[in-house]
Amino acid sequence: MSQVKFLNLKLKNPTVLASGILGLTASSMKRVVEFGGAGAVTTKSFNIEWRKGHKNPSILPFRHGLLNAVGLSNPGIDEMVKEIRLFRRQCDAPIFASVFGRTIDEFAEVTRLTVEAEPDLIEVNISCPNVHSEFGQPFGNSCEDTAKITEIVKKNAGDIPVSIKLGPHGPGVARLARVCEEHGADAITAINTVGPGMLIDIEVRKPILSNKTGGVSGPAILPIAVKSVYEVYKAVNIPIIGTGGVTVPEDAVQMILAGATLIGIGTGVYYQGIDVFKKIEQGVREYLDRHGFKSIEEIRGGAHE
Amino acid sequence: MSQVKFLNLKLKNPTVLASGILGLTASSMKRVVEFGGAGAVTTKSFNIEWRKGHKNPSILPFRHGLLNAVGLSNPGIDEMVKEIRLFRRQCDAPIFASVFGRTIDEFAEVTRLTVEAEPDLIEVNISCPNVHSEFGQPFGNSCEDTAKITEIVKKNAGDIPVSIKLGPHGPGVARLARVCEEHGADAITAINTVGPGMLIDIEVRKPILSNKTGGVSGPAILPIAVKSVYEVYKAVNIPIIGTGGVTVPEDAVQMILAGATLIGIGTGVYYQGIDVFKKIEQGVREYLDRHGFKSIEEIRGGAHE
Amino acid sequence: MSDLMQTFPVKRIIEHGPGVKSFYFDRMTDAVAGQFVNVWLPGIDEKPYSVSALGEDWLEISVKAYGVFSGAMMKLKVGDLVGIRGPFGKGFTFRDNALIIGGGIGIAPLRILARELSERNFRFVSLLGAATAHEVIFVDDFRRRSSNCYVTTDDGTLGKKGLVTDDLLEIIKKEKIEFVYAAGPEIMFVKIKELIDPLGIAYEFCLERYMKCGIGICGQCTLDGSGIRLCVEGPVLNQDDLKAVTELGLPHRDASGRRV
Amino acid sequence: MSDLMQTFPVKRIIEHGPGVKSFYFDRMTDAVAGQFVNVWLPGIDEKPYSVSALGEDWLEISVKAYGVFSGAMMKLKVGDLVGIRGPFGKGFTFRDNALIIGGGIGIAPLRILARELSERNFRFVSLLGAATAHEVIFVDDFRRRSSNCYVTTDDGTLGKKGLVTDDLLEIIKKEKIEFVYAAGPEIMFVKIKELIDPLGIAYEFCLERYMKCGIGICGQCTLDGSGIRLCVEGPVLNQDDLKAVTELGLPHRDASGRRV
Ligand SMILES: Cc1cc2nc3c(=O)[nH]c(=O)nc-3n(C[C@H](O)[C@H](O)[C@H](O)COP(=O)(O)OP(=O)(O)OC[C@H]3O[C@@H](n4cnc5c(N)ncnc54)[C@H](O)[C@@H]3O)c2cc1C
Ligand SMILES: Cc1cc2nc3c(=O)[nH]c(=O)nc-3n(C[C@H](O)[C@H](O)[C@H](O)COP(=O)(O)OP(=O)(O)OC[C@H]3O[C@@H](n4cnc5c(N)ncnc54)[C@H](O)[C@@H]3O)c2cc1C
Ligand SMILES: Cc1cc2nc3c(=O)[nH]c(=O)nc-3n(C[C@H](O)[C@H](O)[C@H](O)COP(=O)(O)O)c2cc1C
Ligand SMILES: Cc1cc2nc3c(=O)[nH]c(=O)nc-3n(C[C@H](O)[C@H](O)[C@H](O)COP(=O)(O)O)c2cc1C
Ligand code: FES
Ligand code: FES
Repeated sequence: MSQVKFLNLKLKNPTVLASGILGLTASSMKRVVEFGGAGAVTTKSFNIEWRKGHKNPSILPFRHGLLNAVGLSNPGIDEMVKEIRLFRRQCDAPIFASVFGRTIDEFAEVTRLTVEAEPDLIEVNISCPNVHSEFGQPFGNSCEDTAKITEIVKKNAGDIPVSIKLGPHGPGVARLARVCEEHGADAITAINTVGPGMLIDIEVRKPILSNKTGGVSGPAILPIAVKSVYEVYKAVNIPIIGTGGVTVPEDAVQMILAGATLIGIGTGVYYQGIDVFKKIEQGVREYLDRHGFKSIEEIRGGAHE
Repeated sequence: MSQVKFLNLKLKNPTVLASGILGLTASSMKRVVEFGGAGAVTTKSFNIEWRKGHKNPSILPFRHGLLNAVGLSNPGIDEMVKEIRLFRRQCDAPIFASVFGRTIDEFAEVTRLTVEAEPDLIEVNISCPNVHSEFGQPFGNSCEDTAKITEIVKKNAGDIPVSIKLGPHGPGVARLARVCEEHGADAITAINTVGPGMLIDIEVRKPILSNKTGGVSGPAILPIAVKSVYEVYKAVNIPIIGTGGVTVPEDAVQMILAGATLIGIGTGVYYQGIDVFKKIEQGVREYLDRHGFKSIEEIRGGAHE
Repeated sequence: MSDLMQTFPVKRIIEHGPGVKSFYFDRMTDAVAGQFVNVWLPGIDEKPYSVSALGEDWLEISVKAYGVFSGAMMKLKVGDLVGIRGPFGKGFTFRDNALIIGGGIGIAPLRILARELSERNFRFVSLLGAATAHEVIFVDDFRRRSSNCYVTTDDGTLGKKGLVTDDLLEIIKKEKIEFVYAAGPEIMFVKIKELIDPLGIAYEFCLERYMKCGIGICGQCTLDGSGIRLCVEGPVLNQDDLKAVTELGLPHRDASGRRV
Repeated sequence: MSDLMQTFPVKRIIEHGPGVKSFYFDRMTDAVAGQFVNVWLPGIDEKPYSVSALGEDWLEISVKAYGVFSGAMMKLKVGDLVGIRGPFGKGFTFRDNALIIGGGIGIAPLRILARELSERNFRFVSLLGAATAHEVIFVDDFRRRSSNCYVTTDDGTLGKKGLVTDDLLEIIKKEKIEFVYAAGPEIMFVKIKELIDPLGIAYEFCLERYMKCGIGICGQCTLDGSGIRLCVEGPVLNQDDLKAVTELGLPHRDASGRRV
């Protein structure tokens, strides 16, 4: 009863490893599926060239979530294509390749090269809030850039479906989602981290993250993620990977009621362990049972009625 | 040693009651000063006409803060002018009048009328995220509107200094702050609530707030508030009322290190009681003592060095 | 229980008569007499109601139909889900030789008080008034627990015809009353205060104001004069708390914050 | 202590010799042998270091100068503030009749292990190797606690000239060793594994990888083959954990995630 259809895919359950979490290697993602219970996995966002990212501290727990400025560190497309292929050989669960570019052309290029690895979905990260200083505002803060990137990625993705990953900022997530749908996106991933934020150590009197600022994830952002998914669901007809602050089954149910088809989980791994996927899948199943629902579809978007 | 100069004012300590919290009546604000220990108070945001606001639930605790959609309920300017005058007669602490308008002209009008109450500062709320549906996007999401409102409020405020209250959204808080400074603002209040967010009750399967969405305040938003103050401090030379998520003295010290002159506290009243101001003032003083600082000025903006 | 919103099914309903009902839920919280919970009817509104009784495993609130919200409460059926958060506020203190004065649905928070007093073996007398017989809710309960129980109704359908304040001074004298508890309409407090302030008897009143947050931050329920927040420092206030309050019996603030 | 960043002043520094130092802090946390803390030097970087000893009121880490970060550590002075969070990871289990093999600064986590074993009255033998005498840190401590202590140095300035693995099999046989602990350079693990796997002796190695988060989410420290996160399921791994690992002794991932 946890089975879920998403585009042309069938997932054992609606949980997906979010991008940036344990998504660097085939072995790591395989463990997230086999031991952790994820229905699908998303790779760390990658680009043509490898990037070192920011120095540590780059990931910082605070009382209500995490602050991170990893700086889109990644081993580059060649390495990632290898890992995606390896994963596909060893594991049944769908794998979503998360890509980013520093220019619109780079989005095209990285998509073209990623297609060779035959991921089940290409997730396009246009909303990372940590890269301002280097790239200016995220592309996802502009409707025009979002339209252009969606179009060009779709053109290069061939048969592979494309999800655009949006943040809660900019001109409004619902408006952006509509732009994505109009330009051919097959799905929306919402949301990326919130903020960014900063924490200052009051003894050394300096920002703690090496990048000074970082995106907020985890429990603190759940309401903003639920609201984003709710608005996107009203705005478009394509499915949504609802992501942000999900750590317990009740959070996932909120996401589904808001309209999510899949549930992205990142920081939940920190709060609940790697088997957070399994725990959430079980909890959602128990919720459906208790209320006499036969499938997740029956409650999807239920908060809109 | 907690004394602080802010514009033409001297405050006993740098804590300020944030707008929307216990700021409806002279008696309530007086208690916040006398029993609570606040250095200054801000009224609930008001407008020419009274507004009922949204139905309950309009203020909702969640695990990491509050979600609120009060809907700018207020008794209208006549009642508020009376309360401000009453407060001024009974209490030494400065009082900041928070005003809003539904049109740019209304901002002028409400300012003109507010001047009669002789508040110590007029805080201009252009960033309330709860009123989209009625007013469209907050004015504070547009640099042009922000410029126009700042200009027109300043023109009508006479000798009374003006602080523009910004949110973390829109074109970037630093850019907006610069626009405010260029158009004559005397101070910046940063930030308003974040999001908005939504929480769904999974048993009745409906959004809980009557307005469905509400702004996030409290501990969850501290990193975003600290970051906003940090960026504003870099961008402008006018003083900052750093607001957002401050509940303990360490949070206030972070704000001061980021560059705040005053510390706005709202949701902290829920977490720490009405004497949160006193507790924070004492804690900040102890911090200064422990590190051998003689005044708050010595550490203001210290995280920038 | 907590400040966070949770929903619970209605387990049982007692109809006392037209427009007056008690609702039962699984006991989701502790509470002391005078404390209240915020009740959310999804899609309608959220309002405060006193906890009127607590059993081993149940919690009771008692509601009188006035307007939109309480009217909607009357339509609740067993099994319906209701949001409840709390308990909020500060309750009554426990005193010996007290008089409990309840007016109309104000009897609700006094029912749990009566139980708490009798559990402590404190002697007390009850004086209950309402518009009509069925509005004197749980009168048998008060009769059983009180050393004496006086009843008045506006229409004379139960007890003496008249107001609770009619024979107040005589009852105080006769019953050797040392402390007064009261809950009911504001005008009743004004009258009681007038009558007993000269005697120097201490008292606690359970007040009502329009509330929004219930957690002491919106300022909606603060009382003029003292700035006390009824949802946190109240709803039970004593004679000292009330000294500074300048608005007793005057128009209250509505949802906008205006006095109406 | 916790995962949250806090800063602490350096209380004391011991210089073992050029480029090898131990740093002392007020004890801000419990820790077991093998666990590590993340050390933040503001403005520079944050890296993992094993807790090398714990006293009633102090915590020790021991550092060898390699590159930028450990180089900066060498410049720390008493009173300097250092960010510390943790402890992270899973430590050693406690076994009787064990051999403790330490290579270079890998001796650090074994110092606290030796203490924990001797507190439990377990018999153990130490086998410590390093480039030169002063890098065999706290050798007296090991000599005192172990039933026997073998030392090798590359340059022969202390103990026998050579590598720890030279006489490993003889020592195991002679000392009737039933369990092996090791910490040190990866090449040492490869060698030890080759030598003792055929004997069927159980073991635990304390590994190192480039780390970012320390809390099991970034994936930077996962091991190929098993997907195990060294910062959570390690850094101490046993022979079973290592079976699935395909990258022992191979190039590790750097900050970008590439193998270099
Ligand atoms: C701390 C606290 C505890 C409360 N406990 C209870 C309780 O146990 N039981 C209960 O029924 N109510 C209780 N109330 C009142 C309750 O919260 C609502 O105000 C009441 O149910 C009316 O709501 P409504 O929306 O139906 O009426 P509205 O639409 O708000 O009012 C309709 C009309 O009735 C009048 N009215 C409303 N309430 C009263 C009243 N109590 N007396 C006289 N006139 C009134 C109004 O002035 C208005 O004219 C309590 C209130 C507070 C603040
Ligand atoms: C769980 C864990 C525990 C650790 N405990 C300790 C400890 O107790 N004491 C300690 O000094 N270090 C320890 N380290 C290593 C430490 O985190 C740093 O990697 C080390 O200090 C080098 O950092 P650097 O920036 O100075 O060198 P880098 O600039 O990263 O490296 C400079 C050069 O030295 C080489 N190098 C780095 N470290 C080693 C090494 N350990 N052996 C051989 N060559 C190396 C690198 O490959 C590179 O060529 C531990 C690491 C982990 C993961
Ligand atoms: C450490 C870390 C690294 C992340 N890296 C990426 C990334 O590379 N690409 C991306 O699209 N999102 C990235 N994210 C965002 C997450 O995928 C997710 O959208 C966000 O964290 C909200 O979900 P959560 O609260 O479940 O973590 C990262 C998040 C964290 C915490
Ligand atoms: C219940 C509530 C009502 C608020 N009403 C207003 C308001 O009327 N005007 C305004 O400018 N800000 C309003 N705010 C925002 C606060 O002034 C403050 O900017 C924000 O809550 C962040 O600070 P905090 O985390 O200390 O509460 C309100 C916040 C809350 C929680
Ligand atoms: S109801 Fe909000 S302060 Fe009392
Ligand atoms: S260092 Fe991040 S998972 Fe281990």
